[in-house]
Amino acid sequence: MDRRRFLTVLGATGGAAAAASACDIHAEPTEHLVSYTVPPENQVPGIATYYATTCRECAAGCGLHAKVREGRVVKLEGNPESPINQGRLCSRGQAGLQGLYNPDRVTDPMARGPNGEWQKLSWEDAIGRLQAKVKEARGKGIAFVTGLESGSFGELVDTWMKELGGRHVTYEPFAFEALREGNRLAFGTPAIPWYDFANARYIVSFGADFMETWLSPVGYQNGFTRAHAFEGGRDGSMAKFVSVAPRLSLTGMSADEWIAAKPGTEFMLALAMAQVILAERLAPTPADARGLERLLPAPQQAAAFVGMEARDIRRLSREFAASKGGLAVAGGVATQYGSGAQVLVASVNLLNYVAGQVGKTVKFGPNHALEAAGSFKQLTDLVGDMSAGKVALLLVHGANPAHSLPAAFSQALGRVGYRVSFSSYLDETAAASDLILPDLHPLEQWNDSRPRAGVYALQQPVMQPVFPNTRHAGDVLLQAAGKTGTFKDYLQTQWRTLHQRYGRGRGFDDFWSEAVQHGGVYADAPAQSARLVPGIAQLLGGLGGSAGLSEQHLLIVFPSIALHDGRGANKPWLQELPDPVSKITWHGWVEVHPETAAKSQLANGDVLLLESAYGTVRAPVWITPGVRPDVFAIPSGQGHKAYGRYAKDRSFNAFELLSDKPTDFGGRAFAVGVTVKKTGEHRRLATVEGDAREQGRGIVEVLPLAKARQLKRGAHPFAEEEAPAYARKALDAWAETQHEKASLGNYAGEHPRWAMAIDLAKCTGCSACVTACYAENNLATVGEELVSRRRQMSWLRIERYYTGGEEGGGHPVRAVVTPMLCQQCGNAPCEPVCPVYAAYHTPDGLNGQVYNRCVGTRYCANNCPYKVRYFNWYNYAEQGGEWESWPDPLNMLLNPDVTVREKGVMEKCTFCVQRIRGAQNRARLEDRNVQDGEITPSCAQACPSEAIVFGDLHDKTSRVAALAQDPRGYHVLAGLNTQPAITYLAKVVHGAVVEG
Amino acid sequence: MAETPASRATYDFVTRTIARTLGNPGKGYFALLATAVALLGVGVVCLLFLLRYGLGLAGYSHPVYWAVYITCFVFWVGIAHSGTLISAILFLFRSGWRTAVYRTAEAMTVFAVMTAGLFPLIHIGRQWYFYWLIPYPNERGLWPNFKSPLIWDEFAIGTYFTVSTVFLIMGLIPDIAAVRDVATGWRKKLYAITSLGWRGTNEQWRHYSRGYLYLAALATPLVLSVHSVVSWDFAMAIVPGWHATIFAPYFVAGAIYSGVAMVITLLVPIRKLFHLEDLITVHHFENLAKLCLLTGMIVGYAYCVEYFTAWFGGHAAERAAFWYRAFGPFWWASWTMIICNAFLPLLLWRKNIRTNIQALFVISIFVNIGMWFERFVIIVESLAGEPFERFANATYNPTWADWGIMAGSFGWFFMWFLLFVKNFPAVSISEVKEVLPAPQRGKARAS
Amino acid sequence: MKFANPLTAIFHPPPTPGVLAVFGHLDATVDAIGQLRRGGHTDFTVYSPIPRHEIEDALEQPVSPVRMFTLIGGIAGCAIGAWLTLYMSYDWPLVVGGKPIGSIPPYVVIMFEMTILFGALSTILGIVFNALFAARRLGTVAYDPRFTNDKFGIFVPSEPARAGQVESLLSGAGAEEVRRA
Amino acid sequence: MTKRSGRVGAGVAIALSIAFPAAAQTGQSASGYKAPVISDTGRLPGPRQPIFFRHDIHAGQDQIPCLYCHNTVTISSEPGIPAVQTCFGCHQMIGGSTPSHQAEIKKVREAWATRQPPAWTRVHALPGFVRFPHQRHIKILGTESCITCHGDVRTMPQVYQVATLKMGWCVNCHVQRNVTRDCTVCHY
Repeated sequence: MDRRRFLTVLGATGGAAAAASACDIHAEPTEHLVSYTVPPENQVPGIATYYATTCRECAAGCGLHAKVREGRVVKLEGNPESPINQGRLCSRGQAGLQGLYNPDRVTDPMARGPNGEWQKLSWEDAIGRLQAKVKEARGKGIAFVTGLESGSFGELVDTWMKELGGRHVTYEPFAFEALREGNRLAFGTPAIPWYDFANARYIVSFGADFMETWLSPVGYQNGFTRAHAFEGGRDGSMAKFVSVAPRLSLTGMSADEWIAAKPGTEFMLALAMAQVILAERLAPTPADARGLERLLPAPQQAAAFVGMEARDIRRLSREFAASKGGLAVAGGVATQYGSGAQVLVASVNLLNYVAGQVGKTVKFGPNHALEAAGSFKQLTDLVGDMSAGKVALLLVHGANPAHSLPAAFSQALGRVGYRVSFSSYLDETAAASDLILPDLHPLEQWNDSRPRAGVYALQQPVMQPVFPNTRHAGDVLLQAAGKTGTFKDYLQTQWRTLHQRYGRGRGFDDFWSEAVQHGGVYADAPAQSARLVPGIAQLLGGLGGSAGLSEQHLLIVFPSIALHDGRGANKPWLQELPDPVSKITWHGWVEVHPETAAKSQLANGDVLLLESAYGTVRAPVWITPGVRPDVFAIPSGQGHKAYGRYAKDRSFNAFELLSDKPTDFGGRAFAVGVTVKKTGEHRRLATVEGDAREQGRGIVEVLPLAKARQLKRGAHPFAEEEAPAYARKALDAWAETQHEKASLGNYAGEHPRWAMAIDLAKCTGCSACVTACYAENNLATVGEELVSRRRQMSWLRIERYYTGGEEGGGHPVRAVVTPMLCQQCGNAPCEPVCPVYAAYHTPDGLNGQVYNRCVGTRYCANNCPYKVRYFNWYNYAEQGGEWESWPDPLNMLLNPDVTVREKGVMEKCTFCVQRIRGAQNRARLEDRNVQDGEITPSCAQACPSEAIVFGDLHDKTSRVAALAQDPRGYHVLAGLNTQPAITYLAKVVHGAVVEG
Repeated sequence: MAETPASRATYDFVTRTIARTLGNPGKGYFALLATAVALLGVGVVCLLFLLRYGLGLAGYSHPVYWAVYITCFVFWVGIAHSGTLISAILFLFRSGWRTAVYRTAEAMTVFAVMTAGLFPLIHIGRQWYFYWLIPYPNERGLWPNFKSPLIWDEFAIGTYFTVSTVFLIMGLIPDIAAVRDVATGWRKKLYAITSLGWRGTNEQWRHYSRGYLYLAALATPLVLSVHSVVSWDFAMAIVPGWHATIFAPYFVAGAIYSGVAMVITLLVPIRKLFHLEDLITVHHFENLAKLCLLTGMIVGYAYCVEYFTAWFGGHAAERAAFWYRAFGPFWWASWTMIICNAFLPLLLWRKNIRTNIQALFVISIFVNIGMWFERFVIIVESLAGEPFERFANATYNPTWADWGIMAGSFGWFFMWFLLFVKNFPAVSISEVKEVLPAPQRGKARAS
Repeated sequence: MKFANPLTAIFHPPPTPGVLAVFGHLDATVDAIGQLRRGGHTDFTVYSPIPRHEIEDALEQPVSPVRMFTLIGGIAGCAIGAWLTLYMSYDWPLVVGGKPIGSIPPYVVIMFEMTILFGALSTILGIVFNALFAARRLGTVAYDPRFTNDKFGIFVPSEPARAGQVESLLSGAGAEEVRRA
Repeated sequence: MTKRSGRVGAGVAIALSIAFPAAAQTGQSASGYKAPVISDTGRLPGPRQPIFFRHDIHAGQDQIPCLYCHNTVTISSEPGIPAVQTCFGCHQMIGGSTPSHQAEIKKVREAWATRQPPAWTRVHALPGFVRFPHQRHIKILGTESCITCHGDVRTMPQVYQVATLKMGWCVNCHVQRNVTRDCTVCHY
């Protein structure tokens, strides 16, 4: 791959070279330096360049900054200018990199040979075949299935299909049909409004997993924490969050109150709340909704269905209205039980409406792009035509229905005359097609998208194509359609209309280059008013009796936060990312409530046979208090039959259990009745969870809001009082002399003390930081078998402890989370036990770990009370080795600034020391000191809820120094006198606190 | 040595009996030797795999960073302790019965230390850099960290190996001279060299016995220090279950306990193979059994104290650790250790068991097993039940790599030991003579 | 005139003329020693298979100088241990666990072990030096293999002229066998 | 395409400001140094390069400063090796005086024409786990200090390694200059 070699020019310290030499002191292999012929603009070897582009891993359309070193993208970070994600990025977004460098990408156009084997073609030949097929298929039925393409590419496909008389189906497995239908019912528009979490004061989520996969997770989580954090610029108050859902999802874990309503009855709760608000005149209800209370069920009616106390419903209603910033959202599982789910959405709309929030926290106008997405019904119709032989030519781009609609689509596919795929990977659909025209990866191509009205996000190629013989699908289509010019030209013509609207008198080129520079054009969409559809109340009120689902064992399929509908399954970072709730990696599981498990003597890892009317899967049990006893839940995303080495034949495909018929709102039912059998098999869960209970070790401290409000500055409710005053004085004096005796050589004089503050009132446990750490520090992914042996290398882990429930003395079940990483102790237990000084204390207060000095006695890891040191059991960098973590070209994403560790050495978090040194080098060049906030560790940078603050403790003006003095601050295991550099700020909850 | 009939209690008889052990020991011996070498082979193969692919082949998991290898290390160091105890401390106490058994014990010591010393090298991640632990001047200008208990270990074990080796050799010189004067052929040449020209003149004896005394005096504190240092590998750490002040005496007692048990395990077959019944008598075994009983009870006491302090100290993590020991997934290991080490030896209160060699043999084997599990319990269970970070604890499953190398260590030890007893006097000639009544003229007339 | 190689004088010294007596009994040996010393003999050699205090008493030898070796070795070892640890700590100061660069308590362990090590080694040195090399006229005096088994022996260097007298003295003391060397 | 930070721009500016006066001098061998004529290149120390580029002629005789070609050394951890463009910049004019020189320069022109840059053999290599920020060292020690580590290439027809570049060698200098020897300054 010559092109790549040009790009790894001067890669002496580059990832590849580092990987080759690992961290070993043997003589370096002879290296060759290949110079550029013409140096690329803006590229300085050894200095990263950042290009703005847009994330295409889901429909949210977050802004990206791609970090490019020596022509290679080495990291993806959020674009601070983007109104969608405010410079934050989730795990899936960051893992886009592994899609780009995926070793299983399709490198050349390929066609099926006579006996079904793949043959490589030249592009001319391939496009020729496409044109021929298009010609002969005209009139016989042409269909183009794409993912959600809200931008120019979608329009290109549309126009082309119109010309050909074909149809364009945009298919997203999770397309929120119920949301659109519910909005149509209530407001007469299928638009998906923008929910203003940031300014909400009281949030009720009816199943909506808005931190995981719901519409725009990063942006909504960011907004949520702004509202829900303790004193986010407010007078010590914080919004309350109530989660109404059958399982405690990641989103639910942040809730102050979890109401596990009977599945299918959520809408009754919403209606009852609306009823109370109306009846008691609690809110400035718009005129047209007044007096509807007669039509709505009263709390005492609803209570029985929902399975909760009427007075609780009243309480919720009053709190909701009193907050003057109520926001109720419906989605996720609650809107996916099947027919009738749109009713919940409508009811929730009604609730927001009567509370007078529509137009405030629920904003129509900046509508979400997903309103343009097709519905499941459109796909099933297509499938019908396909199996009826009415489709002669099927083109698929950016969608994989053969996985999300396994049986039906695959069968129908067989009846299609000719199948063309534009996929970059051999996924199930591509594998079943006749011709593959590999598209460029979104990071390699020009494109755009409109995540929400008013936001026009641009994609630009941030590096040369990794596989030079792949081609932009847009270019291919234009050529096939006999049009001139490249897709970039097409894109620019599209953008000329925007130029007229937002150009503000500048020339198009300036406008364009500025847009490229900022990652797009960000404007505000005009707000639209929404009026309640008359008669909706009657309709909803009438449904009262029919509430609730009858199934004995209801099985819920929820979208995995890492793998989503399965598109993440070929990325090792996402496979190895512990699920934020279950902490399981690399395989699926079925969530079972302890009572249910006890009834049928189930243990973690027992394999169950789940059988629905449509299919069966075998899933290992994971017992959790975070699910209703009468509900089973399994994640989507696994069970691929193809899609590359990381995804193929892994675990089970949840979609196989689901109906392939659309619901009455045109969507899909993600819940289904199942019968459950024990298979007698058992498997070891590849989990990173040890004990699910904290056992009162003071790792996660929680304060009730009332108490937190009373804390004065300087108060220290968590300060360790282990020694009497005189003893402490003596100890301090002793520590002082110790310090003096240690201030020699490099240690003499003034030094910074790098420190971190983590606000647990903000942390939601979404694990974006974990992936960020993998990306920044070249952490190896070790695979399922080694994770099940607890050999994962994740320097930063999110610990999730349950409180309440049976073991918690019958209190309501809750979950608390905390990021656990190296605490950079002042008196680090790991250091003195190292026989070779590989672990030692740096003058600037880090626990340095010198990889190339380490001999691997592992004494440090034994002596680390936080258990945040990780050992290289094998050589994960060995080319072609059994445990190779970066098969070519994945090794191109290695961070050139970080050593790739060798077999047999200990490794750990050092607050991204490479970033610290980089900033110090820059500051030195500019003859200044490092500014506060100049250094941001990878985890803090990614965190969607901005929970992590980094800085110098000795700089009294720094943010971290201030936070270290916060009364909520505490140190984990402070009783061991390790003097950690990380200050955790206690989580704050509405209501009572339950000890683990 | 009252038990030995006077007719046989002559210097000449002693010389001849012991010299005979250097002759052809018969099939049983070679069968044992072959087994030992085979085991060693297994270990070597496993080790090669370990070096090629990495420590991942062993059963380690995230919190359990030390396991079978360190267990074996401590086990073998422990074995090594009775030797010097018997030869040095009992020498200072002038207890006559030691003379018949101390040579075997000393040889065992040397080879046990040789075995133990291998494990720290095997268990580190980058075995090929083991020499970085040695303070030698290097281009990088780096030195080891003397604050690390591992470096203390290095010095303690190194010193112990050197001292016990020279101690063994010193003791051997007069005996080699003795066998030199009765041996023939190539052996004579070999012994002529290895005896360093010993002739037993008054000058030689004068310096020799003095020097031997001082060596014993130096070796005595050394014995106590070595296993204390080994125990500090754990006691200096903050891991609950390791961080205990009782560890040093507890480990030393345990070491001597296991050592004595191993001496019995070794003496019984040796005595049979080389027909030493006249020199090594039931009387010796009984004394060893008494030593076993004493140390065994100290160990039992230490177990009680451990659990008591854990409960009485009231530290949540400490309590959790010991609860995990007794009732966690490794309960079987803990209880094996307690039964084998604390209860079984109580049988030795009965004289008829102390004097029943078969019974002693069986008990000693159980004690060895128990002592191995003691180390396993302390090391693995304290780590696996990680009580501070609840989220980080995980179980541990050993693999073939663990067992293979452990087996290899036994092969390595027995190979050396068997070769030694075959080729050098396994019982001290001169010292056994010392406790015999010296030939007096009066006696000569009488006979 | 023939040149004499000095080394041969060291490695193959001419045998010392004298009388060798073999004793079967300890007390006889002790008597013989007593008579010899009364008879003014000082530099005779006594062989015994085991160290016996009776013989030592009869010879009234001074205490062996080996103990000085032990003492000096021990002190040297302790000093080396202290130097090693402290010098190496300060040569490249690295802080671990918030402890002082040179913290004595852990170094005591090293110092102790070094004391033992050097003490033991120099003791060996002392024994070897004294017993095996410093023993006068070793290898030149007559010897009998039985001395390491069950016989005691006395070798009295003497001019052939006076040999007879010595012989009679020894056999009188109860020597089983007396011969000239 | 544009970037987030203005660092690079600044860096280029620095590089040029140093480069221009130098460029003015090129050609005229004001220095006393006259590069020798090499008959037997086999004898020269150091690895043989695809193009026999003579530092002694460029840097020594013609006194082109190091930064003219290695222009990122002041702003980046990487000194950068010149692109073929840089060579061609001069050598489309300068064809070489002797046949041997012309032969080598021909290679440069071919490389430019075929867009096939030469694969230079690396002379000064550090292991992957050592960080050496060139810019900091140049900042402190000045642009003439290259010699300290790379030897006086102005007299080297073919570049070879003069300093061991081993840890002890680095530390030695750090100790003499009394700058930090903290491990994580270079190792991370």
